[in-house]
Amino acid sequence: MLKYILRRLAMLIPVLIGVSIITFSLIHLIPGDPARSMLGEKASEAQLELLREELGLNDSYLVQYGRFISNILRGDLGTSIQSKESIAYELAQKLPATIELSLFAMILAIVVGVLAGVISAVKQYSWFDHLSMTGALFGVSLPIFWLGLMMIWLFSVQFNILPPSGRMTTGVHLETITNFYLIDSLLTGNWEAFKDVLQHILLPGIALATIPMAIIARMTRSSMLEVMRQDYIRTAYAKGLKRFIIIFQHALKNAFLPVLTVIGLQFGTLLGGAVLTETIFSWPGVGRYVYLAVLGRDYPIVQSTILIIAAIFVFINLLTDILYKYFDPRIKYN
Amino acid sequence: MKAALLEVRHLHTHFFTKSGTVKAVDDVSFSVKPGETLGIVGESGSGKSMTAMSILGLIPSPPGKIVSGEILFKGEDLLKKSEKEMRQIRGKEISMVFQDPMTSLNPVFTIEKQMVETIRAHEKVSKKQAFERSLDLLHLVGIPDVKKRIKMYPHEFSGGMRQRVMIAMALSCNPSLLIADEPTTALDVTIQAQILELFKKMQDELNMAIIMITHDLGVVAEVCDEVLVMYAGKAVEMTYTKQLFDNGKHPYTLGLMQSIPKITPNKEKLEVIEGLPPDLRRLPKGCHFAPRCKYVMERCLIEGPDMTKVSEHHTVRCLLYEKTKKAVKQ
Amino acid sequence: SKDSSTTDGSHSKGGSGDEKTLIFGRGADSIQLDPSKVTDGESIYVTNQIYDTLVRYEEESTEVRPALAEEWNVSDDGLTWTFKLREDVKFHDGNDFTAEDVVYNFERWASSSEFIYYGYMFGATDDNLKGIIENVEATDDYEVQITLSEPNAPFIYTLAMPPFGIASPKAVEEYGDDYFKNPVGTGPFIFEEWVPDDTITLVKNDDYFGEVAKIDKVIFRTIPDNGARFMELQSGTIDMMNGLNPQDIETAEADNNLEIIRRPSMNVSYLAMNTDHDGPLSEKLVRQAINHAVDKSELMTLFEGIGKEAKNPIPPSLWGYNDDIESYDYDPEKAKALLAEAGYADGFDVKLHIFSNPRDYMPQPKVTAQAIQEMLKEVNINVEIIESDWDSHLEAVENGKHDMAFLGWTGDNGDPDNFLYVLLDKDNAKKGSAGNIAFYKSDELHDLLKEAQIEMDQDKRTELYLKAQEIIHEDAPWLPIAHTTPPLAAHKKIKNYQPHPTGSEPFNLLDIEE
Amino acid sequence: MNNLLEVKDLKKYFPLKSDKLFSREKPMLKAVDGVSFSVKKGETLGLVGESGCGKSTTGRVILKLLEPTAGEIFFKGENITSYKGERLRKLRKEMQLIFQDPYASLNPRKVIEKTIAEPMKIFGIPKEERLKKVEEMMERVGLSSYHKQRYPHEFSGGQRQRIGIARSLVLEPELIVCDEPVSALDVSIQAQVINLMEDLQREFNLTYIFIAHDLSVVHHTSDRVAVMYLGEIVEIGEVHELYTDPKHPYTQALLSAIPEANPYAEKDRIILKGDLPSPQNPPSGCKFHTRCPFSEEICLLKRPTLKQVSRSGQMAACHFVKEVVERETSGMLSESAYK
Amino acid sequence: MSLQPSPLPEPHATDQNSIYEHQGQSMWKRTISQLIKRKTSLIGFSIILFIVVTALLAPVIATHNPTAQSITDRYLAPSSEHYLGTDELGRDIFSRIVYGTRISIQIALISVGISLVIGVILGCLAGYFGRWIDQVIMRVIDVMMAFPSILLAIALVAVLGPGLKNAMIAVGIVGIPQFARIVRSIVMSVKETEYIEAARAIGAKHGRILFQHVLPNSLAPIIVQATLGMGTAILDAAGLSFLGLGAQPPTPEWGAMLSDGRAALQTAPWVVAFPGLAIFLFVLGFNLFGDGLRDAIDPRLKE
Ligand SMILES: Nc1ncnc2c1ncn2[C@@H]1O[C@H](COP(=O)(O)OP(=O)(O)OP(=O)(O)O)[C@@H](O)[C@H]1O
Ligand SMILES: Nc1ncnc2c1ncn2[C@@H]1O[C@H](COP(=O)(O)OP(=O)(O)OP(=O)(O)O)[C@@H](O)[C@H]1O
Ligand SMILES: [Mg+2]
Ligand SMILES: [Mg+2]
Repeated sequence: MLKYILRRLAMLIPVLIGVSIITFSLIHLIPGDPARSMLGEKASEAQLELLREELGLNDSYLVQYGRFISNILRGDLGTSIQSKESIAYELAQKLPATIELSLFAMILAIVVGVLAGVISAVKQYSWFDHLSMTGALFGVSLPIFWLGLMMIWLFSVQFNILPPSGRMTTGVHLETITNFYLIDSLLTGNWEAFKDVLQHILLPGIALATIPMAIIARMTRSSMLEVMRQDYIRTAYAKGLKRFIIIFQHALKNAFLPVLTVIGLQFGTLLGGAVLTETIFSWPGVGRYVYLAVLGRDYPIVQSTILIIAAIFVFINLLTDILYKYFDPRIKYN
Repeated sequence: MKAALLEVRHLHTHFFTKSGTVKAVDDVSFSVKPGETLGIVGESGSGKSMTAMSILGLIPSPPGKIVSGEILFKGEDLLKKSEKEMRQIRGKEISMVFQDPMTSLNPVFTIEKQMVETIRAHEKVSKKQAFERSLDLLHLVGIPDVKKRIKMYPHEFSGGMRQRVMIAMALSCNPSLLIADEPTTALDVTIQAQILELFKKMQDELNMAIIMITHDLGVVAEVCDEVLVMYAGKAVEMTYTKQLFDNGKHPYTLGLMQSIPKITPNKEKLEVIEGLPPDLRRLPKGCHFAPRCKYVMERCLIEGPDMTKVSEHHTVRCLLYEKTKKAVKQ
Repeated sequence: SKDSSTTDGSHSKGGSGDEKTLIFGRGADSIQLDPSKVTDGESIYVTNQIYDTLVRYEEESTEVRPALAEEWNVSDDGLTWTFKLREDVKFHDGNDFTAEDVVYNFERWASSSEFIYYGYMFGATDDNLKGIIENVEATDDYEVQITLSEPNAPFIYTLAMPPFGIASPKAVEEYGDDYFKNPVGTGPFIFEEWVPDDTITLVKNDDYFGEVAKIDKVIFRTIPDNGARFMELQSGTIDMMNGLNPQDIETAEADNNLEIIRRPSMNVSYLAMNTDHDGPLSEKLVRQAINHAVDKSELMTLFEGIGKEAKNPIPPSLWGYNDDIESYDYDPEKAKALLAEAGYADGFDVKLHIFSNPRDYMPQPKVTAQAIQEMLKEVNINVEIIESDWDSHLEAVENGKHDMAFLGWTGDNGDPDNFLYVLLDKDNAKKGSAGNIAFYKSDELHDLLKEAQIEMDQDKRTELYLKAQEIIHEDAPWLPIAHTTPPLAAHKKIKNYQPHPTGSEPFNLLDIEE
Repeated sequence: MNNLLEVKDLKKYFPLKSDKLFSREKPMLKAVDGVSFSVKKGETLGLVGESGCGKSTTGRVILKLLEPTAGEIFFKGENITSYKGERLRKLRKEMQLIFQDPYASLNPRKVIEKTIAEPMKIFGIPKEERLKKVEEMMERVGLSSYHKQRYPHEFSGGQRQRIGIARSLVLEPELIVCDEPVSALDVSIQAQVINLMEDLQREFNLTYIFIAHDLSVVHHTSDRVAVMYLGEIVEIGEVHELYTDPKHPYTQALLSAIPEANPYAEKDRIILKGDLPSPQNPPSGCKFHTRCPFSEEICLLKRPTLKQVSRSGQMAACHFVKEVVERETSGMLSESAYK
Repeated sequence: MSLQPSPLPEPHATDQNSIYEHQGQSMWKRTISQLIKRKTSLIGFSIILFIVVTALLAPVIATHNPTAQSITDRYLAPSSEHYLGTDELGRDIFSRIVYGTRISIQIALISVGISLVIGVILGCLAGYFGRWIDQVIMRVIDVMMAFPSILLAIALVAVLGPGLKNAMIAVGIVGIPQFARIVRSIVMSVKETEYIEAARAIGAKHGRILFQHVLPNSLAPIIVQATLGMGTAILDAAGLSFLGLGAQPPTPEWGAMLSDGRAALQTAPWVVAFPGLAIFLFVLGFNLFGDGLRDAIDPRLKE
């Protein structure tokens, strides 16, 4: 197992190198002068030139790429042009918000999606099946930015029961330990804050969870249907096992495998969707950070953040692969 | 004469599909006595497996449904039992071994887990006891190095070994009836010989009744006391094995026996049953075999014959023998 | 500090605590809290609370009043300025404020081109980092003398600009590169905490030399989306906000709890026509035709009551505004005639560069652009709209890549020079860093503006500027669009809030009454 | 009689992916490991053995659908081992293949007329001739010409197998490798196809290599039979002789394992212990020694070679059978499969 | 897994094998009849048909000029004059949505076209020739897949510059890996089938095998993916427009309309609601139809 993980890690290297080349070259093709973005509308040409020199923008691309990589390997993600803050530091500030939102959405998606999928498969063609599969179909067809706006309109404007933006009401006190507010508020037993944080995360969480939830539900259903047709399920019935055990142990453990892969891939949807969701819900996370950076052409941020997100995504997929192995003893790793 | 352990009477199992009703089992009757082996032979799709599944109450529903008939097991009609009662019978009183050992075991659980859960589903024993019993059973069916093997996953076993595991699992609660659905079809000949040997040994030791489903007349000849021949969902002939080989009556049975190549010094051209098995959704009127039958009569295309007794313990579904029936009656 | 993400006490919700906290919602975070290095309004809005300048603007106008300097005078040649400083001022870090500190700050600003506003307002270049400020000297513990190399009429007004807030030299030295996030000044509020992209918290300075703040704490919260920010205001999680969608003004006005506060206008938005490109826009007649083709009154409806039609580059609130000029009237027929006269009877295709985010002087650039697009279509001019974010837009227009472009200006110091010279003088029509994005080059105008810069007599300057506006009107390098009164929305419990035309004001007079 | 095909020490190894990150030695799966035999014109050579013993691979290598790892193939006396490109394509006319799975071996997107005509098209036979030939061939294998425009899914398994046979016959090849042509068919259909193949052989003077795992079928169809075990031929000989007097213990076990359709037969079964070892990691010496009831030390150490064990040319690879050059009837064990 | 000897084939002839039964040229007939039987795919098809007809007849259906402004009539609520109300410039939302169908169809076709052509070529090369070609192509695909797709699209548009054309290109590029992977795996499995071996055995050359045998048999999943891809393309392109990176004014692209209307969410929610609904309907149509198509062509392809 360890060997497998190491091997898989080794296989990531070319992917990560490719990713770094793409991020690097993408950003260097972006038109516009970063020096000007940095100094603003009132800077002189000489000031700009000075800054370009300072940032190494006048070096050849190869030199710049080499510097980019060696910096990253040293944990230095560069400095934001606009805020002049270390990007590693800023990312560390925003990552928890995105991770908390993504995990919340993913857990929501998995719990609801898998449950709905299993029930739909077991009660194929029942009203529940029709309902949840229609829901799932709607889920994959909805533009989430629209869904987000409509939810804001409904819950924040019309009913005014849920807040439209942010992670927490300004003024609510919370000791932060992990920077995951839900966890922190639980750890400190701060129920007022927990309630407030939960209210804030609910709408963006649902918006973000919609697509993965729908896809997981559909996948679980078809995977369950497939598994329920398998011989070993027939064997389990013939052994006189209880239906509940057959469904939730024998069938689900097998059916979960393809779902697991999908879950891994859906993290991509989630991380991408975070750009839209965080923008709509003013969520102070990485998605909004990178979007604002694209608009402001703060390209060290775009470069590093996209690289980090891609790396996270790649590692999540590695993780699902390993989990897959954990769940499926048949896999040989070659 | 011993009382029958299982008696199936006029079983009809149909599948109601969008493209029509499939009469997978269409008037099948037979009985099995304790300690005896009944063979069910027939071509692919003739309804052998569905007969077995009907007994266990495992017909996939929808679209399948047991339309009519009785299945008396130890005198009680299984069709009248609740799902919960059936669960107590499956795996304990009647257990089953399936055709494909590669897919019949759950790939994500160890052998131990699958064995232990079977035992504990039916008997109130501790995990430890169940584990011990599993070891014994696996040993009994000839798995070497049991202690190590039991911790493994199915994919780490060869086909023959898996089939042994399946058999061990089927035997775990001392069933009085074992249904084996083509247990050796997926195996190589040398392995098939091993498994058939194992069946015989188990039957000797445990004295259970076996229903052996197969399409191989060789297997029938080797292990069965009695045979039921099926064609297109219908039972067409039933009798003692020797009687069938010596004095088979139904034209289909005869054709079947002639069309298998035999290892005899003089190679003759094979006898052939012309034509194809019918589509169960569009069965011909009259006798289902009529379109392929060498002895077909005009009546056969109109009238579906019933099972007729041609001699003591020998019934045939063919109009050729209807006269005999009348004779016997008189 | 990183372990406490926000503050305690939830005043905004029910007024239970005794502390008075103002939560101010805005669209973007500050970039830096060192005002001498930034140009963006959101940074200055905060630093204006933390720092004082030698002189400050009056509450409602750009006239100046004493602040750190109690009094000042200028020599007759206009070259030597003497400031008498207050003696009771302490920095937030506890150090006394003295003349040496002023000298330190001026020297710091003149030490590098990083200090953009200094260079910009005092004409510093890379060769001459000091610009027109020849010498700054502490003539006494509490007296500073500044010597200029040439007279500069707006000088005293310039000193009131927030970028020239006096920082604590000790703190600057101590924090070094991190000073921008650890600001120490003398202002009415003391910096407490900054959570980037989220909140900046300030607490009141009880030792403030001026009017001590009525409220205990100010939290600036960043909520990028205008609509979301307004919803937060409605639900009471923030007390006040800027950057209101014009669409929401009506809703706010209808809300019993809310109030719209309009900032006095000192800005202009315009459509610049690149006179540098060969082709139709280099023709005065065409530019005039375009001025005739646009129905500004119609456009004003898109400003939802916060905009006033513009006819000059400078806002009417500024001295020197030429109200005698007659606006080009909306007359498509005349426009067509002018176009025909110029040889473009069949019209032409043209690109209009616009920016995507709303700005104070133009709350709905995209909508406005589309409206103009449609109006110009009437006179056969086909406009293609090219939208980019603010930075790309600036880059494009400063390099003259555009045919036509939207832009605007908010006055920094209340001097007409700050509009006319910056935006329309040929000195500023250099590709790459153009302020004059019409690339309009008029020697006549140049002479007038130069003369006005060194003239110290206000009446004479007024004359010069009136004349300048006539020239501009005739040559029509722009389609002036509007002067706006940018709206803020606040809960009614906010009292005594006086927005300043320059776009930022200290909060020390503001109060919260439940 | 002339040898149409001769195979000498044929090997086919498949590289396996290594578990180790970096390793010099590539593990190999020895699917075919030193096989030699010849086929005479007009005869049928049966190839039997358990699943995975390398029957299909042997067939494919002979047809050059797989490149042999080692060894030589002679077709009509010519060494075709290294044939490539155009020369190989020419050869295809003479050697054809019939597949096991009648469902997978026909392109589901082509009407059967096109499928049958495709080989001729490739070899540039004019359209007219093609059409004629297709009709002829279809009729010959028992399909009506109104079937021409149908798709494979509209046929039953047996019919599809007939289509496959027609396709392999249109170029009038001399050698046909039949890879389990009937094992996917029901008993009653199986007989139909076997009969057809026999008729065709006579009619076109075909040479068959008939691969099957069903010993009765092989017995029925073949003139000579080769028994394979783990990539090697363990015994080869004339069919009657081999079935009545198998010399190799594996052949004996195999034959005794067939369940016979005769309820009176009382057989002394030789039940082999254990499973077929994996070809990735075959046993040393005689590959059969792990399951052989007679195995001794020498079997672990030394690999036996095929040697002639009867005068008529039967050959077996076992340390314990005597080499026979003269006529001699002796085997270590002898038991008739005939009863 | 793959190296274990395969079990002997089951002697089944009549049932199963649906994977083959469902193919064949008459697949189309079969597919169509299957599609008609399914309510959902019929609904999906009707939606698509409805959209296409709307696009064709846009000038007839629209009640107003989609770009004509009437600033004084801005933000009018839905009424009999303006079925879906008016937007920030007083344009008729109904008419804009009607004309927007043309743009959406164009986006769907062009983006999917780009992904399809490039993806199919790459997938075929990788799947058919294998070895280093496969290695190289798949590594590149891996790298592309390492980016969340919307993020990659945003980055691409940032490079290419905002605009509808570039958004379509970006969405198309982002969709390539999906196609390439699907095509590759199908080609690989088709390549292993016996009828391909049969083709080789009769001496067919690569070109013939690829175009006569492999591709026609890989078509069904490609078509399914293309249908489903249309929905995704619209969603992605609308997302880009929503972020201001896609269609530019006064193009009545739905995502852009939604984005422009956002400021008026409180006062005039219909400006946001209806374009969103249109996107939803469009995507739903393709998803329903694609699902149905997949089920009809081959139930085993499901998910
Ligand atoms: N779920 C189902 N829906 C519709 N028809 C079914 C279903 N299951 C089985 N059948 C049909 O019932 C008939 C009998 O099937 P059964 O599995 O009993 O055949 P069998 O004799 O066991 O054949 P084999 O030798 O192939 O196992 C077949 O024609 C099959 O197509
Ligand atoms: N392309 C391949 N790559 C790797 N291994 C292969 C390949 N083809 C066959 N093998 C392996 O080679 C061995 C022999 O395979 P082959 O198909 O020749 O056996 P067979 O005797 O035809 O078996 P069956 O009776 O199952 O058809 C098997 O272990 C098989 O897994
Ligand atoms: Mg069966
Ligand atoms: Mg084979």
